[in-house]
Formats: sequence, structure tokens, C-alpha cells
Amino acid sequence: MKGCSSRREQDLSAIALRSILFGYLILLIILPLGHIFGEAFREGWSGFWQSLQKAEALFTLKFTFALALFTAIVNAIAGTLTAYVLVRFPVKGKTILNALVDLPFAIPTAVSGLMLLLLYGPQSPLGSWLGDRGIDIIYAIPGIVLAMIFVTFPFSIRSVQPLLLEMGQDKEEAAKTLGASSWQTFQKVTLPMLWPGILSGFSLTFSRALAEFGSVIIVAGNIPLQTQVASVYIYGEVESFNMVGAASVSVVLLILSFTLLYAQNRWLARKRRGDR
Amino acid sequence: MKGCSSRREQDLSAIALRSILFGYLILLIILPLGHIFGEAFREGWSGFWQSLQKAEALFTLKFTFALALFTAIVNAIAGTLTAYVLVRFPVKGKTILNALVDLPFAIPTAVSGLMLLLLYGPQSPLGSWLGDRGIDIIYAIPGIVLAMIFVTFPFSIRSVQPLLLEMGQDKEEAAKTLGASSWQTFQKVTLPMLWPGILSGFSLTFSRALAEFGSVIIVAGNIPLQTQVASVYIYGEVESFNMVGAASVSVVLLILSFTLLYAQNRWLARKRRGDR
Amino acid sequence: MSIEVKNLIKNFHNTEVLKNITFQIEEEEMTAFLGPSGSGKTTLLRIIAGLEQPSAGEIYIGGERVDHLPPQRRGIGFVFQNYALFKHMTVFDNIAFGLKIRKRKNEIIGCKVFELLEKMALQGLENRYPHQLSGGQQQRVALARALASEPKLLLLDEPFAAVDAKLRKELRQWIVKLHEEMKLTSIFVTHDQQEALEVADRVAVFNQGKLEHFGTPREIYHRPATPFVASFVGDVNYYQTKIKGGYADVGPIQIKAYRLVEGSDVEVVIRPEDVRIEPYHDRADLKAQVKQTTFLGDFFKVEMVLTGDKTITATVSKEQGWVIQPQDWVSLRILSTKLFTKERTPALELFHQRRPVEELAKTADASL
Amino acid sequence: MSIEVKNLIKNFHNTEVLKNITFQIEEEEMTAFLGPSGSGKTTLLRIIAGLEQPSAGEIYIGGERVDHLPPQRRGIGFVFQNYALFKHMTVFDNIAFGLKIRKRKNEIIGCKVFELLEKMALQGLENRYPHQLSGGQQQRVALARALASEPKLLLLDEPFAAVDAKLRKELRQWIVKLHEEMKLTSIFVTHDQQEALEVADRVAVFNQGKLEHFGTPREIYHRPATPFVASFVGDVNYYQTKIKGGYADVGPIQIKAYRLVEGSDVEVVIRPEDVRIEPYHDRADLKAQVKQTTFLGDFFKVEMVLTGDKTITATVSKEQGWVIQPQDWVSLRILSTKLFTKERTPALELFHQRRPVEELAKTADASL
Repeated sequence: MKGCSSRREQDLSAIALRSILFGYLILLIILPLGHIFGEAFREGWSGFWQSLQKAEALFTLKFTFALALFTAIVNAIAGTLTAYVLVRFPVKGKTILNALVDLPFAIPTAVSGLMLLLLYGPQSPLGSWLGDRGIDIIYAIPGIVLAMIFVTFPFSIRSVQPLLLEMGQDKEEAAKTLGASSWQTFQKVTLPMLWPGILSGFSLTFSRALAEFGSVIIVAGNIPLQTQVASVYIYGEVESFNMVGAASVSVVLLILSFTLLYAQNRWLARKRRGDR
Repeated sequence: MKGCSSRREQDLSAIALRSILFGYLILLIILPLGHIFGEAFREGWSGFWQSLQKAEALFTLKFTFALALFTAIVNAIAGTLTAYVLVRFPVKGKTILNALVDLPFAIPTAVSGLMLLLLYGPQSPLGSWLGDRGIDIIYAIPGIVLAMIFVTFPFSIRSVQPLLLEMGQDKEEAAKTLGASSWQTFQKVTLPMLWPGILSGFSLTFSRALAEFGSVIIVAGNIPLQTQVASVYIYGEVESFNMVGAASVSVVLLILSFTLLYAQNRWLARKRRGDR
Repeated sequence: MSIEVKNLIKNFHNTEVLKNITFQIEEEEMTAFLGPSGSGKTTLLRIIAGLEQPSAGEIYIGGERVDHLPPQRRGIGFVFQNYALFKHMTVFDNIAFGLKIRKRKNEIIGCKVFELLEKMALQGLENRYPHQLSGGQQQRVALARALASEPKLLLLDEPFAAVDAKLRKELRQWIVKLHEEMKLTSIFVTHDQQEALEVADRVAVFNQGKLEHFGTPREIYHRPATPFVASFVGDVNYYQTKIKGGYADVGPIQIKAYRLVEGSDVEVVIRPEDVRIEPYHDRADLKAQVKQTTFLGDFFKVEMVLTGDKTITATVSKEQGWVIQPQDWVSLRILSTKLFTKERTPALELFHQRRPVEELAKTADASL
Repeated sequence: MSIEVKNLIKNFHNTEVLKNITFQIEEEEMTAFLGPSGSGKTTLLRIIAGLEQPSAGEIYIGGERVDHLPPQRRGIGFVFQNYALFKHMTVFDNIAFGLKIRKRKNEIIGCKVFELLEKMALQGLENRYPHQLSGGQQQRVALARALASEPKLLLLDEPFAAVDAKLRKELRQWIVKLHEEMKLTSIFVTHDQQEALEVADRVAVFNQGKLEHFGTPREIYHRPATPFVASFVGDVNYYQTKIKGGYADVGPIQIKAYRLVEGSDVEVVIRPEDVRIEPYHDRADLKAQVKQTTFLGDFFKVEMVLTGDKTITATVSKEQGWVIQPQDWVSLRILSTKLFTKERTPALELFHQRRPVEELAKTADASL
């Protein structure tokens, strides 16, 4: 009987802690999240729909989606190769490279934008040289893509690297003793085991690129129907006090991000269950 | 002799791969980084110094630093407790909580700002209720802090959680069999082992809060000497084509971020060497 | 302190991890919980320590019921499998932890810790951190830490599993010595039958959550309660057969079986060292042909085929092993056999426990 | 295929991991690399497989020099300690991997894989993934995968380390059977002397990067080249002493030492099973008092103190063990001793290798 009461106490403190935790999360996350959906649908479904049918809104969503997808693909490939080289090859200066990889996360996004603006802008030698050849980077699509690639650079590497470290070399060595060449080993043994990391890096990169604001607004400006990405559009709508318009585009971005996050978690959980 | 030549080939391909990797990193990271330092010091040390002596620049740096520090402290405490509850207590709905924790990373920062604006803004019931009692959140310091806490919320939790999972319960159980109460166990055994995670979460939170742009510009607007954080200041300077001013404040932010990152890495590396 | 466990049951996710365990351990004895992985032995140790809650049953330490008490108040010392040393504390602080919690005076703590450091041959290492120690040293620190608060009962979870073979031997002797010197009651968990036989005063053999046998090493080895115990604590020749004409019928080996129903299933266990190989002579009851001999250091293993195709293995001294060659015909003498019925009755178990140790029948020693 | 290793050296970060290793393995033999962890045995196996590069020396497989060849072209099968199965492939695809790489026809692959599945008792598991298999099954898949391409040489890195005691025995027998059926040459690494003695035709004993002894299990056990080998492949009584008056002086035990310089250091090793315990009688050369007896299942360990305070351990049969009690005085007869000089000369080693197996001198068998 006494045993029961001591268990009871534990349960009570667990309930108290859970309540505090839930309360904190509700105030901080759930409540604001609910509110933005409320705002988007304040004028009902049709109001939401009309906001999205505006040419600028439609453009910005398609535009941002396409560029984010492109960024995610580029970084998935470059990031996987970089991680592989960092982990498996006896590269000198590995420590420095490893530190460099994380730099973009340590740089404020506004500063990242400024860095690209200064390097590729029309005032800089590189920018004007490119401009003379008809290649505009700043205030154009290449600049946005560069900014997106820059700020999301570490995601893919850091998703793939731990898998490579964890899996060790024994599976690759096994493939070699079975006669596989280096390329066959990479393709048939290493790569399939890296998929979870690559996909997770891909979806992190994609949703971050979808959301990028600071660097893009500085690099690409705010030209509707030309270089206006979704975050910048939302900011513009807020400035002109069109809250329903801002909230509607926000809701679309949120749904995209959450779906991706959810799909990835599900997929990883299934994968993990399978692996153990 | 043949053995030597096959080793030579490996070395060559390693060199080639390293060159490509270094090239990519230089174009993407080193070159832009160097350029921004060049811009900040284009008018020499005095130009850099003068830009920083401007009242608005000085204010924005101190202001951002103070708020970021406050945010990091709040999240280090709340995050550690949350992680502890999530890992060690038999909390129902753990999966949902765990997913909720990551939400702020999946929400575009501009949307985060909009969410807070809609919930606490003067048009909302909660905002006007608070406003009647003289508590202004939006366009004021509480709003900025809320935004910073919101966007950096997952860092501390996700830094502490893996340490808790990895250390297992045996050390805590050992403390208990030696007579320690739950609180003594947490304080003398668990907490000291969590320091690396707490510090790493702290510095991630701090440097991210220092850099925050999207959510703050929407929540706090752009009022010099009142609510203007550093990223917003940089954006303003770029808009008014004062590149040296923008670059100077950027350089200060960069140096702060890098120093923190470097100190943390050094500390963790020393710690890790000690632990193994 | 004596320990008593009564009708203990542990359910976990609807499976019975421990099934109605009852036994009693006398003061100053060293007991081994022996069994394969997943047999429930570690769970039982953790329940005794208070680190897990039983689903039903009673536990008494020194006559006092403890199953409602938290681990802090059971007066036990626990040595974890991976030592669970506090990585951020020096050896001194690790050992002193329990004493500091109890707010002992600094002089007393220092005195006690240095006494233990000396006892454990850890002098001079007090300012090291755990990662600077070898595996054996880490384990001795874990032991010292558990002993510092002078527990009534010492529990050790697979204390020898994480160290290599040579070191393991030293540690065993170490712990036996310590156990005797400090007059402790102790329990350790192991999956190594050699270890259990060598170190423990009493052995509890677990299988799939059931306590199959609880007894001294000699009882466990010579009069195992079940075929599982017989095969787990030593090598065996194992045969399944039926009672025919009052005998358990293992081809040429016929074992007199009293009081067993004709035609009922029996299991027969013969230890390889109870099979004597003798020069071949025509009139011998048992003849076999040697299939293979294997040199095992201080003895030989000889695999043979009996007339009628049953195989049997014997172990013999190296002097004899060297002269036996594959294809040789030999005569066999079986010194001792063990008989088990599938549906064991309590009567059989009682009988097993009452038999004298020295009994070694010529052909059939176990029978019902 | 025969294997020859000549003057092999491996340096790693300025330390010699392998020191001038030379030996030869005959066709169809099974060899064990035995030694404590860090003795270099696994490194040597990996160098033979081509997974690591030697710093100097030559390796021949079947007469062909291979040290410049990558692992793909050495015609070996390698079984990794943790199996290294491809987690994302089914059992079938794992086993077929090497054949697919070699672009064999699908029918041939299928035929070969199913043949191996049957041989390895893995029928019906071909569509499972590695995580759905038990440890023993995983290891058999790893074996089948290594054997599919019909290697000339099979290398196994601690093949029995990751499975529990009972399963280990089965796997050993399995591998021995396979080795014989498939007429393979194979090498396996182990730190368990029992395993090496039981399974291998020849044993190479490593210590700190040196090959201390290479020979059959009987040679290793009975005529160990060094004290290290003696103590690693069995229990020993070990004494350090000097030559006095033509005898190695171990208190009451005096061992005739020919050709050794008066006063030089010698090490004496006596195996516990070479110590016979006899009833006490006054005129016996050796008398001892029993300190402790330990029951070890099929035999007893008896620890004794000789006159003059040296301790000695004997193992005796259980029949004898039961009647020996602590404090008893007994007489001892020592059947065999081994003598080692600190600075071993080649002459001594040669002598060791030339001695006949059966030689069992009454008091001193090893001497120089």
C-alpha cells in the first residue's frame, strides 16, 4: 500500500511538470499559431482565397518555391560530397574546413546579404565585370539563389556527416573485400545508407530557403513580380497594414513547411524502426 | 614499388578533391567575408570608428547585445528544464511535445513576427487588454524579446536533450543508491554533466538572437534609438546606400559571433578530450 | 544482512519478466544470479535495489520489509555494469560522494576514503578523473564508492563482463577476498557459469523469468533441478527418450527408473567427465567408436558414436587423450546420469534436494 | 592456398605495431592469431587482407606476392567482427553482392546463393533484412557473403566475440565443419586461448607486436616459447629465481638446470594440472599446507603454501578434491616444469622446438 502512495507522488509531480511545460508551449507557440490561421480566414475562405489570387501573391509563392527547390537540390549534392570528403579522405586542414562549414550559421542573415551585395554588386569590380558581360547577380535571380545557398550551406553537410561517422568504414571495407571498386562501393553501399541524412538535409534546406528573408531583401530588393520572395511579400503587406494578405501567404508557407517536416519525421521514424 | 604508386594515386585524388572543396568554400564563404571587412575599413580605421560612434549605431549594438543576452539566459534555463522533463519523466503526449519544440525552426521568421504581431498587437483583444494596463508589447522591448525567445526556442532543448539521452540513467541511479535525493542527484550529478549542452545551447541562442531580423522588424518596427536592432539598422543603412556604416556594424556582429563560436568549440574540444 | 524475496512478480508490457520468485539468502553469503540474457536476473537485482518496482511480492532486507522504500533508504551498495562513475569528479570525490551526501565531517570523509583507496590498491590515484583510469581501476573505484557508506548489502550487476579474460580472474579473486574481509552479504549477476561456480556460496539459476534452481555450486552442478540447469552449468550429453520396461531407453545405455510410468517421456543428461573410456573388451556393456578427439589444454574432448548411432562425448586426461585415435573402438563406463521427467512434480524436486552429495551410482543415480 | 609472411613491419605514429613478423601457413590449415588486445593480431589480419598497408615486408598468397594489390584483387573472404552486413539489402542481396559485382548471370547467382543458404541453415530467410535476424544468423550471413565468391583464403576477425557463450560453442563447431568441407585455408583472430586451442590447427601467439610462438596447439601448450605464451594459454604457477649450484631455486622445488650460468636469472612455470597431490608422508620431497579449495564444476582448484612460504596451485579431479580440506598437510609431486632464461638465446628456442611431445620429466623437463 505504501508502495502505491510513493508512486502516486511521482505521478503528481510529473503531472505538475507536464502542465507547466504544456502551458509554456501553448503561450509561446500554440496560441500565436492559432491566431495567424484565424487572421488568414477572418474574412472566411473566400477572403483567404482572394488574397492568394492576387498576381503578386501568386507570383511570390511560385517564385519562392522554385528557387528553394533549386537551392535544396544544389546543396544536397554539394553537401553530400563535401561531407564524404571531410570524413573519408585524409584531407589536410580538416579542422579549418570543418569550422568554415559552420560559418554561414554564425553570420546574421542581413550581414550575409550585405556580403553578397558588396562582392557582386554593381559597385564592386567583380560585379561590374560580370555586369559588362550581361550577367546581373544583384537585384536578380542569381543573387537570390546565391543568398539561399549561402545561408543553408551547412544543413546538408551536417545531416550527412554524422551518418558517415557512425556507419564506420567496415561496410565499405567489406564491399572492397568482395571485389567492389571505389565507385561501386560508394554507389551501392555508402550512398544507400546516407539517404536518410541526404533527405533530412534536403528538407531542412528547402524549408529554410523558403523562409529566407534578411539576406534576400538586401540582395534582391523588393520588386513585385520580379524578385519578391514570400517573406519579403509578407513584410510588405504588414507595412501596408494588409494583415489578411500577409496572414494568407504565411499560412501557405506554414502548411508547406509543416507538411515537409511531418513527412520527413514519419519517414525517418519508419526508417529507424526498420534499422534496429 | 608498385605499392608506392598506388598510394600516390590516392594522394592525387585526395588533393584534387580537396582543391575543389577549398575552391567552393573560398568562392562561397571566404571571398564575401573578406570583402565585407574591406568595405568596413575602406575609409580606414577612422572611417570604421566614426561609423560606430554614430548614436544610432552605438545604441543598436548595445541594445541588441543586451536583449540577446537576456534571451539566451531565459532559454538556457527553460530549455534545460524542458529537455529534462521530456527525457526523464514519463510524460504523456511526449511525441507531440517533441514535435512542438521544433516548430519555431519550421516557421519563417517573418511569419513568426506576424504571429506575435497579430496576437499581441493593439488590434487584438489580448494586445488591447494589455495596452489598457499600460503594457505595450508590440513596437516595444517585450515584443522584441518575445520574438527572440520564440525563434531561438529549440536551440537549448536540442543541445541538452542528446546529452541526457546519451548519459543514460545509470549515473543518476548510482547517486540514488548512494543516498542522494532527487534534487541532490539533479544538482550534483545531472547538471554538471549537462554543462557542455547548456553552454552550447546558450551560445547558439545568443548568436542567433543577435542576428535576428525578420521577426523583429515586423514586431518592433524600425524606430532608431528605440527599437532598432542591429540587423534592422544594417538594412536601413543599405537602403540609404551607406555601405560603410552597414559594413562596420556587420563587422562588429561578425566578430562577436565568431568569437563566441570559437570559444565554444575550443571549450567543447577541451572538454571532450578530457572526457574520453 | 539476510535477504528474503517472497512471491515476487514483475510484469512489463503484459509479459511476465519475473514469475513468482521466492528465495532466501543468509547473512554474509555471496550469491550469484546466473542465467542467459533475458532471463530476468538483472531485473531482479534492480528490484532488490529499489531501482525498479515489482508488480507484486515482498522483499525483506535484514528482516525489514523494503519494497515500498526508495533506493536511498535501503542501505545497499550497487555496482553498475559499466561502473557509472561520475565523470566530472575525481576518484576522491566519487568515493566520497555518499559520505558528503550524508554530511559527514571532512576529516572522517578523508580518513574513510584513504582507507578504501588503500584497500583497493588505488593509492595515489585520488586526484585522477575516471577517464584517466584503466578498466580494472575504474571498477575498483566503483566498488570503493559503493562500499564507502558501509552498506548492509552489496549488489553487483555483471561485475566482470566489461573487462578482459586475464583481468577478470584477478577481479574475481579480489571480490572474493573483499567479501570475506568485510563480512558483506552480496549478490552478483552473471551469465558465465564458471564465474558463478567459482565465486559464489550459492547460485540462483534463472531461465525465462523463472528461478529454476537455488543451491550451492555443488548442488547446482551435481543435482541440477532441470535439464536447463544441467546444460547451463556444464557440458552435457543430452537425450530425449521414453521409459521402456522400467528403464530409460538411450539405445545401449539403459537407466533403471523407479516409480516412473511406462512409456512416459524422460530427459537424460550425462556429463562428459562422467563418461570413462576404457580399453576395448568384448564383454563390456557399452562400446563406442571414436569420431574425433580435440585437445583442450589440460584435457581432451573425445566424441564417439555408440552402437546404434547415438553420439556421446567424454572428457579425459591428456595422458589418456594422446593415445586415443579416431576410428578406435573403446569400452565406456558411465559413472553418473541424471534423469528428468517433462512434467516435474514437486516430489521430484524434493527428492533432488535431499540426495547426499557423495552419491555416485554406477549406472543410474537420478531416478524417481 | 598457402600464405607466407616475411619480415613484416607496421609502424603507426612512430610506434612499431608489428615487429618483424615471419611465418608460413600451409594449405587447408586453420590458423588462430591469439593475443591480448593491442598485441597487433587484428592489424596483421587486416594487412593480409589488404585493408591496411604494411610499412615493410612481403606477403605471398599461394606463392604470389600480394602486398602491392588492393583488397579487391587478393581473392580473400573477410568476416568482420561486427559482421558489417549491408543493412539496406536483404539476406539474398548481401550474399549475392560479390557475384553481382563480378557480373555473373542471374541464374548462376540464384543457384549459388541458395546453395549457401542451405549450407548455412538460413533457408527461408533470404528476403529478411539483417536487423530481422538473430546474432548467430547475422554471422552466418556474413560467412555466406564472404564465401560466395569462392575465396582462396578466409579471414575472420574475432568471429565469436559478439555472441554469447552457448551460441559461441555452436558457431565454433560450425566453422570447423565448414572449414573441413570446403577445404579452405583460414585465419581467425581471437583473444580466447580456449577457442584457439579447440578450433585451430596452428596457433600464432602475439604479444606487443611480436610473434612469440607459432605452432600446433599441443606445442603451444606443452612447450611454450616464452613465459608469456605459457601463462596466456593456460593457468600457471610462475616463479622468478636464480640458478644456484646447478639448480633453479624455487624454495623447496629444485630444478636441475644444465648449461646455465650460475647466478643467472630464470623464470619457472608450472601448470596447476602438473602438480599431483598425494597423501602426506614424512619422507616426501615436497610438502605443502592447503589454504583453500575451490569447486570448478568438473575439477577442483587447490591453493597451497609450500614450506618456505611460496604458494602453489594445483587442479585435481573432483573425487580427490572433495576429500582435501583447508589446513590439511599434503605431499606434492611435480610432473613437469618449464624453465626460461630472461635473455632467450636462439639455441634455447631451437631446443624447445626439438623436444619430443611425450617427454615428461619427473622434476625438470625444461632446462638449458
